[in-house]
Amino acid sequence: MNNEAIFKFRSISENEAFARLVVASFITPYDPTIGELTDIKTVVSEAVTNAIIHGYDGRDDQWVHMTLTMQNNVLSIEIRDEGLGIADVEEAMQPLFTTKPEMERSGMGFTIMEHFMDAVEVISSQSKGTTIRMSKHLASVQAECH
Amino acid sequence: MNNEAIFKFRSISENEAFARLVVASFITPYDPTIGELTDIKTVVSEAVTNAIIHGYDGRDDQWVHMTLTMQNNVLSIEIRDEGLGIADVEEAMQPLFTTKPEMERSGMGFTIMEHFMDAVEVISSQSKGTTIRMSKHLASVQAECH
Amino acid sequence: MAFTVQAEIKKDVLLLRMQGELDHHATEKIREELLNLMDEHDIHHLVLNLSELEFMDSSGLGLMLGRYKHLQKKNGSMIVCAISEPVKRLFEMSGLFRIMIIETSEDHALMRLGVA
Amino acid sequence: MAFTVQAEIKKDVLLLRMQGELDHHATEKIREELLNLMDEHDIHHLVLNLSELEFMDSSGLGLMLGRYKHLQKKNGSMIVCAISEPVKRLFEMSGLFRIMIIETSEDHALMRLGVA
Ligand SMILES: Nc1ncnc2c1ncn2[C@@H]1O[C@H](COP(=O)(O)OP(=O)(O)O)[C@@H](O)[C@H]1O
Ligand SMILES: Nc1ncnc2c1ncn2[C@@H]1O[C@H](COP(=O)(O)OP(=O)(O)O)[C@@H](O)[C@H]1O
Repeated sequence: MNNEAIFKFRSISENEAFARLVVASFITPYDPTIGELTDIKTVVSEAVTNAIIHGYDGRDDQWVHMTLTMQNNVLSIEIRDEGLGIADVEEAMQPLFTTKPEMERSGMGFTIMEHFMDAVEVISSQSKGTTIRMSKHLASVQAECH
Repeated sequence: MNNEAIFKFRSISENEAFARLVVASFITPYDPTIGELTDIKTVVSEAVTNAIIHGYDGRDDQWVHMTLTMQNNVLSIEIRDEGLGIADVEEAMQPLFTTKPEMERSGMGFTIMEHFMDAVEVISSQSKGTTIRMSKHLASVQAECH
Repeated sequence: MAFTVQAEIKKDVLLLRMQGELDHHATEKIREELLNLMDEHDIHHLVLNLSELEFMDSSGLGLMLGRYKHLQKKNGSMIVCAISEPVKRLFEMSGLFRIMIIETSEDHALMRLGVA
Repeated sequence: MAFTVQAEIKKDVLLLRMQGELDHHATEKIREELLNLMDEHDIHHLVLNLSELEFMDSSGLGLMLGRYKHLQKKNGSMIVCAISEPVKRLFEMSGLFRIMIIETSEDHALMRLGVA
């Protein structure tokens, strides 16, 4: 079974947990392993957090966009903000690199996304916003047949 | 804390459960009672099911739209399809009325929505689609403070 | 979360133990199987054990009403046991309470039909 | 699902039992409280019991790294116990494994610091 869901939600930090629950709900019918579920919740948490704190610099009245697609057991996730953008994407993706050390950011967000997903693509344009596209093949069985 | 989330998802019957999980996730931070949670999951299930089987007559490649808003402890839910529409809304809202008895529909969907929510509004236009707007005041405490 | 049902046949009684979430998606999946089972074994009475049913909406009511009408033709009965508060409210709203027999447990239901 | 932390002070050791989901939202809520607690009681060592931590992302790593740097100035140490597989992987990825002491249980951790 293929599926597709498109969302936007406000850039409040409470929606980090909401986005994790939504992606978990989306993949539930595909019987993911616990490991897959944790990986996917983690990368969504990273990307949504980045949109809120970096993209929107903590402004809580903006929209974070998320698109979930499941096609032939490949889960694709797109998380997008219309915020500040990234000056140097290559540099931003280095492990431990962060522009917000004063917020005790670890600089591990992108590294985690790259470790946990099969593919990660970052498209960013300064003062226009950032789009993160990630995909992962789920090894699990096909959609439930009760 | 106020919040807002806007979605669309495909008109497949698996998304009835997905929509229930999404609304449950959305209200989790507001500490709903188990009764409130069940009521809200039920009405979402009714309206999304109606969009799929009546609005789109079972076509599974269409979009069901859902908007969730939480403002001052009032949860508003809008569920919308761009399907066939309802010929006579007043008649449709009668208990036990159904146009699909062959599908063993009970005709109780609207009655349940009206029972479980504080307000239900139905806007429908034939061959344009149907919008259901519902709201409910949650008696529960304000958003979590860990 | 998905819906599963466990069936047991005792003479002309079909016992169904329902688990999970009974919505439109679930009713579509089990209706035919259920109809076949009832036909093949010439079922006259239905016992629904809902103790592990976590969710039900009006599609579940429709499935039950449908089976009830089916049994009525054979002068059979439908007994439902271990229902939760939310399911009880749906039964009340739809009038199902007036036509189905409610029992507290599966044993009581089976006893009533003489197949315990 | 929300995050909660239970704190206990034994001499210059702060024991934190973390529960739920440690993300950016949660770190923002507890950071200041944690800093105050560590200052007020002149804490030199931190023991984190993660046995009931259900989720953590890089914001949790940031919080731990921050506290670690803080303790280092006082020649203190940070002991983490009862970590799950997913948390272990995050520690490995970020290099936190090399700077923190890992113990299997809270008791072992407290014993090592002489406050069991
Ligand atoms: N959505 C975004 N908008 C703007 N900048 C971003 C965004 N996501 C990441 N960045 C930049 O990339 C850097 C590295 O991100 P990441 O690896 O997640 O680490 P961290 O969030 O801990 O800083 C951030 O510090 C920030 O400068
Ligand atoms: N989204 C919709 N699009 C078109 N028709 C609808 C929609 N929702 C409800 N209806 C009409 O209203 C009737 C009553 O709906 P409801 O009370 O939910 O009962 P049921 O779904 O069991 O038929 C339906 O049979 C259908 O004719």
